[in-house]
Amino acid sequence: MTEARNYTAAEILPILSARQLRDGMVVFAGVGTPLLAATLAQRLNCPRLTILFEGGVVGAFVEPGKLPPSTNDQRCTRRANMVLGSSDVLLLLQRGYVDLGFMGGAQIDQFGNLNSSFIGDPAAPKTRLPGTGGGNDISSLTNMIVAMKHEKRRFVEHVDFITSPGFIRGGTSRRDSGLPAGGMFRVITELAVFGFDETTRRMKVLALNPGVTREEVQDNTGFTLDFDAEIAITEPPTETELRVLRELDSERLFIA
Amino acid sequence: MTEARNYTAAEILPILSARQLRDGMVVFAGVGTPLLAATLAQRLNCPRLTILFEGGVVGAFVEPGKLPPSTNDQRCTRRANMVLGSSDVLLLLQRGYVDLGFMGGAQIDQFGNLNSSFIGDPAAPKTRLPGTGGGNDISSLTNMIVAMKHEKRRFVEHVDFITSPGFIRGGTSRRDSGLPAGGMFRVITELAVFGFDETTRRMKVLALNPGVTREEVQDNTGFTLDFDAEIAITEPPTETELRVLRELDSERLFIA
Amino acid sequence: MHEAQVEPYDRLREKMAGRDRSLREKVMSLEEAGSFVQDGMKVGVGGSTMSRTPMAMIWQLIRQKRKNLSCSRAIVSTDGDLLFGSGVSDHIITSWFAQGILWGLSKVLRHHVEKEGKNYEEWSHMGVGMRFRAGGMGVPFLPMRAMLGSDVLGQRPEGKQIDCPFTGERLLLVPALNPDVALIHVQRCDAYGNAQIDGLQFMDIDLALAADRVILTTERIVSNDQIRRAPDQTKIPFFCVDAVVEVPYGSAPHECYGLYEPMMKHMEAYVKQVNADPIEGMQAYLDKYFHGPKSWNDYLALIGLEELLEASQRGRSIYND
Amino acid sequence: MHEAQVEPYDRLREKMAGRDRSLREKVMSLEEAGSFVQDGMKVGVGGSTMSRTPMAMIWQLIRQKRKNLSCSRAIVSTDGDLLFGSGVSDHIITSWFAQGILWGLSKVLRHHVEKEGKNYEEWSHMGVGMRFRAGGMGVPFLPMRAMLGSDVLGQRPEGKQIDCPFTGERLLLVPALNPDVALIHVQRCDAYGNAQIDGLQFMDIDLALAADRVILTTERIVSNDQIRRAPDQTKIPFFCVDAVVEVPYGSAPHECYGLYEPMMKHMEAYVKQVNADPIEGMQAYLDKYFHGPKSWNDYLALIGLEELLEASQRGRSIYND
Repeated sequence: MTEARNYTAAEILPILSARQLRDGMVVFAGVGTPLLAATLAQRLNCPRLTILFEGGVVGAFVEPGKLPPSTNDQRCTRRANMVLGSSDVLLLLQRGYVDLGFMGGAQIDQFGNLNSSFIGDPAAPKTRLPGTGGGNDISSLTNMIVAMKHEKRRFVEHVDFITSPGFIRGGTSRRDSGLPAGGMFRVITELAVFGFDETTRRMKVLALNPGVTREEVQDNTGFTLDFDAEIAITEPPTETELRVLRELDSERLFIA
Repeated sequence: MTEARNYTAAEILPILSARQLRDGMVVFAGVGTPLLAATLAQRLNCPRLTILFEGGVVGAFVEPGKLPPSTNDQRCTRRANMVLGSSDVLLLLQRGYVDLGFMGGAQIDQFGNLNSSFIGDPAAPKTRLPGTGGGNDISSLTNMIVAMKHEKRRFVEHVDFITSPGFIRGGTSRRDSGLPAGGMFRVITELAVFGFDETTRRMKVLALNPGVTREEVQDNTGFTLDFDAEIAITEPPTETELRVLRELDSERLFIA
Repeated sequence: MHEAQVEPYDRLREKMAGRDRSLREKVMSLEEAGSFVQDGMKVGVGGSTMSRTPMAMIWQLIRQKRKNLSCSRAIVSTDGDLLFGSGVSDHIITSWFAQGILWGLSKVLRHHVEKEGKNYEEWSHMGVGMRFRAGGMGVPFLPMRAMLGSDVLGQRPEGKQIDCPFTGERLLLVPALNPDVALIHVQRCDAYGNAQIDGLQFMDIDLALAADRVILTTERIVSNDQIRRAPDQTKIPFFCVDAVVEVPYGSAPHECYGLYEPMMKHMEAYVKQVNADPIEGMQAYLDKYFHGPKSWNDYLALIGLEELLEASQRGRSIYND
Repeated sequence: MHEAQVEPYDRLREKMAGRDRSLREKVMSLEEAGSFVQDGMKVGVGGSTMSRTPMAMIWQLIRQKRKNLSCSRAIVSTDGDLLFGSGVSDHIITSWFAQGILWGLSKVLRHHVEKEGKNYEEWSHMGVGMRFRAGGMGVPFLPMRAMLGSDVLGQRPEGKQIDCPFTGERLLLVPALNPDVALIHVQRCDAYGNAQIDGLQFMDIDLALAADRVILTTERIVSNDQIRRAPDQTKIPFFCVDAVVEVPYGSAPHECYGLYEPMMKHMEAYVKQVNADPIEGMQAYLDKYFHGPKSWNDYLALIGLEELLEASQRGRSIYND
């Protein structure tokens, strides 16, 4: 990477993710970068963004410097419009009230499938990961934005295990599996912004982050990437974005 | 009937019904005589009787002189332990939390089936009755006590329409229909107290009300009644039972 | 004409995607809210029997002369008489339909079903509840164990009996009911539609989630700050709600929990009049109380201050302990 | 050994008929309540992640050296570490299992699943929720639209895919889960077990209805009069509850909504110690905090007054607006 930067990889993720949101949307957010990004968007240009949390929260405004350690803690209910049961908040996804799901990821593949369950054979796993939480439900029932670290071992051709479904094996395989709604919309990393081809459902580069080359993205990806005809260059984080982000996570729980 | 009585038919129903209840029971009561009888039992010898109402009430103590006009009115929630949704209170029956259901009846047959939907052909009814309400659910899911006026046209061999199932066509037909739990337990009228044969599931006389003869009961019944080997004679209402009952329904909504 | 068919999931999601679910104020008049209800729609009615009936909205629909509405409700009282008697509805889905247990059979129901061929579609109380709940959950059916073996089910080919794939037990699957619009009356909500409901909820929460549109009438509109101070008291979230109308005494002459009990003098006069003559008596009642008044407040004035005050005194007494 | 099998309805009703559901006081000690839990039982655990965890009851079961418990919970945090690490459980049903998102993977989970062959049975979050809900409703299954097409479902033959008899759509039926006993911690309840829950409910209400026994631990016991004054605030009815134990700070070092937030110093020291050595580190932690103390209050004293007060200050701040 050529130029000096005044921001870290952990900071650009929530900032670029926040830019994907539109005011008035209903967004189901996971803990960490998603929660941070959604809250950042509320503070910047989406004051009427409605954030849902798995713990059973509708329309919260998380307090700067008091980010919840999980989406099941009381801090998530700060200034919420409604608190309800965990199953009931998930059923809102199934009924269709949610515009966008927003998660982190450990391992993703060319079709946007996410693995957070097993490294290696599930019968005798090399590593037992924490599992899906609400991830499978969210990605099964609505459109998804995933924000994650960009490493070759994390961007693989096929995930070891489909915990949270993207487009499964591409084409119509998602709908054919009984998931007619939703699907992967965007993947945000410290290197680029990705979308998915309308037909093949394979991941493709929509925009490069400032100072990042095509080669750099491909070299850090475990499968051959498609590139859009017109590759945009993402605007770098603004001073405002960085200032508000750092206020929000003043404890530096997630952007350290 | 030989001797002069100091009580009316409308008064003996709740009193004899109340005697069927045991302290600590969980009872799902319909409006009118059932509500009155259950509340009477609470005031007499069942202080820990838990009364459920279809409107979504658990463990109410209805106020004397303020009987609710339906089981969906706020008066039903007086001193309740819990108020919940209508479907949720019915689901308590399905899960099995309720010992006894307690209803009135318009038309009953030899197997304890109740009709509150149609007189005549449902396709072109002579009379369209109000329908089941929670009656079908209660009688499908728990043991039942029915308190009703004893008339030949109300006690028929086969009801025109099974709104709330008793033992359907007798024998094992109730269980065979997919109703393994509950069934008719007692029928209380101004003439007698009835039970049901363990095998045939036909209605039989357990006890005659004071001053009532076998012939009188049979003459007012539209099918041939079985009589228990030992027919008891029910004790007449006590002064206490009558006094408390009249206090409860001082507006004389149901015992007029 | 109003056959119960389950909305395919694609269609359900498509309709939902078209709704504006953003955090926005949606306070309007009864007239404006009435335009959400079109002839022939499936209309879910909140409350039960004489409690939290969305009477002001029913009053409005009758004044607007809607036609062929298919209405569904937990339990139907005089609201059903009015829907049939005014001609706005020819199909009512419920488990019990009369004016009230105190008054025996409804001559209005009897006339319209026995003589006019209108359709009272009877399910068990739980059956109606599970149909709304399935609709609210976004599933095409829910399983239940009542109605089996009865003639009520015999009349309902829409329900399907299955042998449980897990236990082999006989079960009834009831189809999801997703009304085009729901009418719900609450004690309070904010301008966005976040609603608090005191006391009995009936089936209103499932109904609000199931419907494709929700018109909320409310005794009072409170600030969003007040809602956010007790988020665990919110029973209906704002994004389910499409219209908010402030209508004091909006259930009159029925009750609203904690605020007023039923206005019994009015109810008894009504019952006497319409049961004496379900056609002329009903028409006279509608002319006087529904078509005559210039406004909802004029309607309340006809019921009379005396009754309103007396019903309010009894209503708030629930909190006297 | 712990295969998911749906309780036949006859058996479910038989068990329920045997329960004393009468209105009676049931206040007892942790030790007495612990006797409701026998080796090999299915145990439902209330709360989620670090919130309203029934820690005092888990502490008790570990002290009583229960064995082979099959535990189920919305989301599992350090409670899962302790259940596996202490040997009381060899099977945990949940959707997410780690100490907390802040601390990455749980070395304790990894050791016991990767090396000791213990069973972490993974369902989606909604899958766990619908299993409890079906159990609470008294139906053998509920339909849902998630998990389809994923390897999570591939690992779960207990779930059955069907074509909807109404719409032809692909659906997943998840089997009812009726735990033998549920452990639930609440802010307050009365001596009969009528419970109020402030803020996040998680899956506790469905769990309480589904379980064959419920042990309620509570921050405080209030009068039945107080409960009856606001019956619409009761979340769990007394007849679901078999034991009531008053245990202040009963979720420590986890949080209890509105009363105390997680005790982070303690949590971080714990995580550091057990992830450094999931066997020795865990044993040392259990010896010091679980087996060592004479009473729950002694356990709290070990966590330290400083942490309790600081967590309480943060906990009640939710009501500062």
